[in-house]
Amino acid sequence: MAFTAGIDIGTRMTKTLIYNTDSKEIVAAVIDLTGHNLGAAAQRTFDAALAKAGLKAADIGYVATTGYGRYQVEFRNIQITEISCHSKGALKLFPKTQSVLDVGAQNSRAMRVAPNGRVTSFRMNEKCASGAGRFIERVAGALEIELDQFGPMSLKAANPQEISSVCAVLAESEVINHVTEGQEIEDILMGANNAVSDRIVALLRQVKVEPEVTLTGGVAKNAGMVKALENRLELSLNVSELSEYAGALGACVFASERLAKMGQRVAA
Amino acid sequence: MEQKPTLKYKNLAMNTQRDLLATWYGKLATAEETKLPIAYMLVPGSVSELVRLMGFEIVFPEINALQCGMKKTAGKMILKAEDLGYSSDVCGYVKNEVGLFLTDRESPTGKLPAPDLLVCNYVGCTTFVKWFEALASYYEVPLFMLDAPYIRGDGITLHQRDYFVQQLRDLADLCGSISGAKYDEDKLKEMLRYSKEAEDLWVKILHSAKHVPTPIDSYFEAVFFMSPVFLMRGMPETVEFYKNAWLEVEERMQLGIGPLPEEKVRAVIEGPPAWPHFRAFWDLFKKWGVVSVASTYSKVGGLFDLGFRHDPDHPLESIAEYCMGCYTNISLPKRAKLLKQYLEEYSADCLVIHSVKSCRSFSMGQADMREYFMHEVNVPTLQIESDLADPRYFQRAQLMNRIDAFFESLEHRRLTAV
Amino acid sequence: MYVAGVDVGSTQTKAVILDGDKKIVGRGLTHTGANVIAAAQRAFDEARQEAGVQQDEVTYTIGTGYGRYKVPFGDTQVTEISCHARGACYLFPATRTVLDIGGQDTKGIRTNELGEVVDFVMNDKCAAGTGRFLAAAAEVMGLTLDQLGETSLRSQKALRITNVCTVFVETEIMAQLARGRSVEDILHGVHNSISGRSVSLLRRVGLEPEITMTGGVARNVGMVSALEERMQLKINVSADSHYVGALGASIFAWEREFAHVAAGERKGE
Amino acid sequence: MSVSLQQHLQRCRKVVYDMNFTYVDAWRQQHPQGKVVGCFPVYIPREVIHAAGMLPVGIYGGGLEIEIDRADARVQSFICSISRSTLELGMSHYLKNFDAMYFTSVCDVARNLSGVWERNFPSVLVEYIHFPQNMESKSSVPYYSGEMRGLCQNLERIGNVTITDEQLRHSIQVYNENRALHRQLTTFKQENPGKLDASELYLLQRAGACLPVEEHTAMLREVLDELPRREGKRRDRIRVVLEGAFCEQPPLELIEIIEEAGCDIVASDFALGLMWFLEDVPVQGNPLENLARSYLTQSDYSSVRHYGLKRRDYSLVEKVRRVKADGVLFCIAKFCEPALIDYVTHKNTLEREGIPLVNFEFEEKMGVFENIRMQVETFAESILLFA
Ligand SMILES: Nc1ncnc2c1ncn2[C@@H]1O[C@H](COP(=O)(O)OP(=O)(O)O)[C@@H](O)[C@H]1O
Ligand SMILES: Nc1ncnc2c1ncn2[C@@H]1O[C@H](COP(=O)(O)OP(=O)(O)O)[C@@H](O)[C@H]1O
Ligand code: SF4
Ligand code: SF4
Ligand code: SF4
Repeated sequence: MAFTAGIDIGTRMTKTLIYNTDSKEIVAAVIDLTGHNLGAAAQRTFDAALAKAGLKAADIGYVATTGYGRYQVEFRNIQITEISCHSKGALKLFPKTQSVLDVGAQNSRAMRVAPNGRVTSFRMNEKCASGAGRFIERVAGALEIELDQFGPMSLKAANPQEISSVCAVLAESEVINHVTEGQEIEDILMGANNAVSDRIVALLRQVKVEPEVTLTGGVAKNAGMVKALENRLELSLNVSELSEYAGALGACVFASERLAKMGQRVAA
Repeated sequence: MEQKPTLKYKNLAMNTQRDLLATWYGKLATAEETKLPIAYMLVPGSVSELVRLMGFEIVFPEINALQCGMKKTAGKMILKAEDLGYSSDVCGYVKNEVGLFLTDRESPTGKLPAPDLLVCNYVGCTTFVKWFEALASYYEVPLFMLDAPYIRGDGITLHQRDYFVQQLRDLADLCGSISGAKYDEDKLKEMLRYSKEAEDLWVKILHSAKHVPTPIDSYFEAVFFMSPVFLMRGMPETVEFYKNAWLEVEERMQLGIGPLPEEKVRAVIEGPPAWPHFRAFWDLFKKWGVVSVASTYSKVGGLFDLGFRHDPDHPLESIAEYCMGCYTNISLPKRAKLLKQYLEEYSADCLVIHSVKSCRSFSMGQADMREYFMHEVNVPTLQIESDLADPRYFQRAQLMNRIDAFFESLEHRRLTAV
Repeated sequence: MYVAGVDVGSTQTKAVILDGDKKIVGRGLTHTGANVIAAAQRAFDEARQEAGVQQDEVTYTIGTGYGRYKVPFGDTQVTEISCHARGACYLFPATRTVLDIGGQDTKGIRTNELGEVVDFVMNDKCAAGTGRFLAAAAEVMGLTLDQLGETSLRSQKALRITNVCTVFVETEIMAQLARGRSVEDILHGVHNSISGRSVSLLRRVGLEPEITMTGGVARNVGMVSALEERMQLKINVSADSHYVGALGASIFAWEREFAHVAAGERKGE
Repeated sequence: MSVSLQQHLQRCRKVVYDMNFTYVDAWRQQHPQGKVVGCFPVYIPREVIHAAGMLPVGIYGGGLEIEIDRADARVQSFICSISRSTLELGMSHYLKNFDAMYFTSVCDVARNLSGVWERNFPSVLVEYIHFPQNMESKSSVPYYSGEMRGLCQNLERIGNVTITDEQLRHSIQVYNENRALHRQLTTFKQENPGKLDASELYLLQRAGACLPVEEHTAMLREVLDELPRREGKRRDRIRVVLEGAFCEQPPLELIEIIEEAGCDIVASDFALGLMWFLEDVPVQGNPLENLARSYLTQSDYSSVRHYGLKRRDYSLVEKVRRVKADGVLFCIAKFCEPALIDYVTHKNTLEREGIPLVNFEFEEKMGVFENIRMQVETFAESILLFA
């Protein structure tokens, strides 16, 4: 039996998956807050995943890291960017994927992928964090609601409010303004989803929308955002339970491919 | 606004301008059927007389952007262009035009024809060149680069003028080879006579703002007065329009009526308006009784108020001088001098600089100008930022904060001064 | 008879009550939070309590700050720019330049001897370089706002902080922490980055002494020191710095209410 | 004894990032009557300045070297960094030993900066060169040579010198030689990417903006001599053409990171104006007319020069093919409108031609490269991992 691991050290969350290359199954998944020490977060989630899978570090044939902290993991065999990994992961989850949207805490990325997982074109937000998950976190913070409730509550919006502020930070005061004007919380939440999704869709349009479109990253857990994106794109998005893990999954797949190649080399 | 029953010519200018433009847009809408050759050209330094003489009708992409801005469709066009890869920092006018290309030129003013010829009258704004190069790559039609040397120091030199005149001749040849029209200098002279006549009347209207209270707002209302002299020079209708417009202005002057019920602050305004939020933008000033007595934006189509007139006796030379002398083509120190002159001649209380994010042609250097006026000329100067086409850059609360604070302190200081 | 000024800021709401002699008799400070109206009331009540004054004894109230139109019991509004200038001149009469760094914007104001605004500029870039930026830095490092300043003062050498985006700076700080850089040096860098931008802003109105700093960030000793270092000038900071907006508003209120007195005083000056 | 490549590189690094311009002071010591002319990118006819016996010095902003203190008040935040930091160099007296500043019609920002300069530094000769944009008119050569004649007259005035045609011809010759070596060096990189890092090539070429041209020429000769003997690194990388950094320059670290992330930069437009002419400018005949004609007919393509008959996007495709690149990196200065507008035209054409591309924006003052690294890495991965 051969196992590979994919570790995605994000700015907010670190995700580790352990993958059985024979059965092509995920045998363990762990997610935890990243915190300050990127290397430690990787180690922590990796250890936890091993424990869950009942494996030892030596059982893992190949470790691929990705995400913001991909270089901070000493025991990696390779590091691959999130853009490549999310695309690969999305394809693994939904084999007909042609466009991928990965929305994390600070970064949003839009990719177009070829059937073999090659990224043919991509865009990401560079200058400003206003089109990413942190915007949502800030709004949630300002309204004092839990992130988990964001999606379900926003879906109840009858009359979404416009949030015009371009800044993730300044949006807070605008949100507060809406509250004092007596707007429903639900409407404001959906407004925030709309605002962020406008920016994400703009990214996606730049790489051209080709269905199927798969959404990955933590924001996929926000059902309101999914709906906002779907409305704008006028198509339905692939979202999986594992969307959040797509980066780590892609890393696992790359790791398995590399492992296989190494095996061939050894055999030959 | 107050309703004075005695106004005989109320809104005459606005309405006749609307009719004039409607006729023109009508012509454009049917251009493809009537096989009317179409040239795209820019407003500052436009050589519309020559190009019309040579059998073309003209589309002005800036006017498209202005119209799309005011009718609130520019935002959509800009997004289309950004989808193609244009950055959010690129001039909104450029993106609006690309957006129109991508949507088959359906505009709020009707369907616009595709160009047969692109005439890039490069008059100052370098973005013009990039803009027309981009259009040339989309439309794949000839691009004529009409290059106007930038004017600094003592004005236009002879070799600059010769360079330009030669290009005008080349342009006439190129136009003729497309449309089949012949260059008829007598006809051109006649057109320039109309141009000159319209320019005379237009200047009279601009100067009316020296009256206290001013009968017109030279920034916010100028848009209802300026299009004909910018876009349709060389035609008798345009002269007719200004005769009517003058009646309206004269009447307001006689009755002591201005654009606002009460004129509290007289401002000179620099920089183009925020078209997508034109009314809201104006309201921010109206609230404080601010009227614009002079603006540079109403001069982009020509600095006629400084005395320049098209000269029927020297047709090509005077067209050359017109182009090179445009506001966008004069150096920053000259621009500052002009503003200073306006402040004095129009007895203004303050200078307002509207800095447009995506238009560096205007905005680069405005912060330095502000410094100059505030600290060397000692004129209260307000600088605000938004955009002329992109609705996303208009942050009402922020603008209001600045505008309120500025006029509030102006008012306070007036109170304590007396 | 009393007058009040209420400054509804983006993060904090401040209230000041003046008596007929133009003396501060009460102050209130509260989180703005989601309900601006309630915050205004809370800050006002707190100030009334300190002063021992009933609501109806306060005869004129002026609202300022970004939520100025929301002060339910306010008689009128004045922008915070005018208020900060007036308040700063009240505390330090020789003030000619005011630097107000608040939660979401930074302002440079030039005033004359009457405390009137002669010129002002505001930051033109989102939340970059404002108090929020500092608050974000504090949050990433697990410090309270009160600790920010002192901690940064312990640094020997500032790190260069390059991000201006309040969100991206969090990542930059995390990266620096991960590289083992000290919290002190990072913070020093954060303060330098903001002081650089604030001084540029001030230069636009002209850096005429005396300079008075107002707004919540004036409470941050690290910021004050970074600014002084860069300008090579001393900055006036009062214990009431955070209240200057509200104070200015209350002075305007006082002038409305006791206009005759004010006029007399002006003539006397 | 020739100086080693390493020493040359060190020297280059020193002058390129010396914002106190000590090398200018040194030149002045040797040329007490000499004048120093600051040249804002992209292309300046340095021959004219050289012929007047003056030192043309490229001014490429302040990079990471200086703090922006005063210029922020004069240049809004939505304008490119090089304009701001260049103004800072002026306002904070880094350029106190410069007698003249030259700007050209590259964009609205550069143009207006010349006006700001005029106002703020009245004692400095400020020139603004309006290049002919009409590449086909028969009046273009007379126009542009007339403009250059004006430049000569002003230089003659401030330097109290006369500029003869002979001197101009000599200067053209000197710069022809220098540009030929630039071209050789570029070719060397294309043929031996492992022997010369892009950042090294950059320093060697960029130093040409600082040093007297004769000195730079001598240095390039020595370098070209030694390079073939250098140990090359073998590396698994893709070959890229880099576009968009013709005016504002990225920090050196960014160039290093691009190569680290898996790309060999085999062609770029860094400090393009120094190399400008694709062939030698004719030496015989009227020198100013020769310069003018060369500008119109044989200068390199650039977003800040109107293309005339030959479109830039086609030139780029040709270049990609010629240097056998795998793709194009658009490395564009933030807020640089000429590059940002052209990018789309280029992109459309590259996509049609099936040439991969990626784009990102930089600022001279940036210190965090995570996002760019990720984009470049992904780009390299998308080609390498799927080869
Ligand atoms: N339960 C949830 N409901 C809604 N949104 C969530 C939830 N969990 C995470 N998110 C969103 O996902 C973002 C984090 O995404 P993630 O992909 O983990 O980021 P990164 O990889 O940068 O750490 C948060 O900013 C938040 O907006
Ligand atoms: N005790 C403190 N120590 C240091 N800084 C503080 C303290 N309290 C508040 N601040 C700073 O002041 C900012 C709020 O300033 P304030 O003037 O109240 O802004 P606003 O008026 O926009 O709400 C906060 O973002 C924080 O950076
Ligand atoms: S607008 Fe807000 S989110 Fe965007 S760069 Fe500025 S601080 Fe960051
Ligand atoms: S940059 Fe300004 S002047 Fe130039 S085309 Fe755009 S809007 Fe017009
Ligand atoms: S970087 Fe671009 S916009 Fe800035 S001066 Fe240079 S060419 Fe102009």
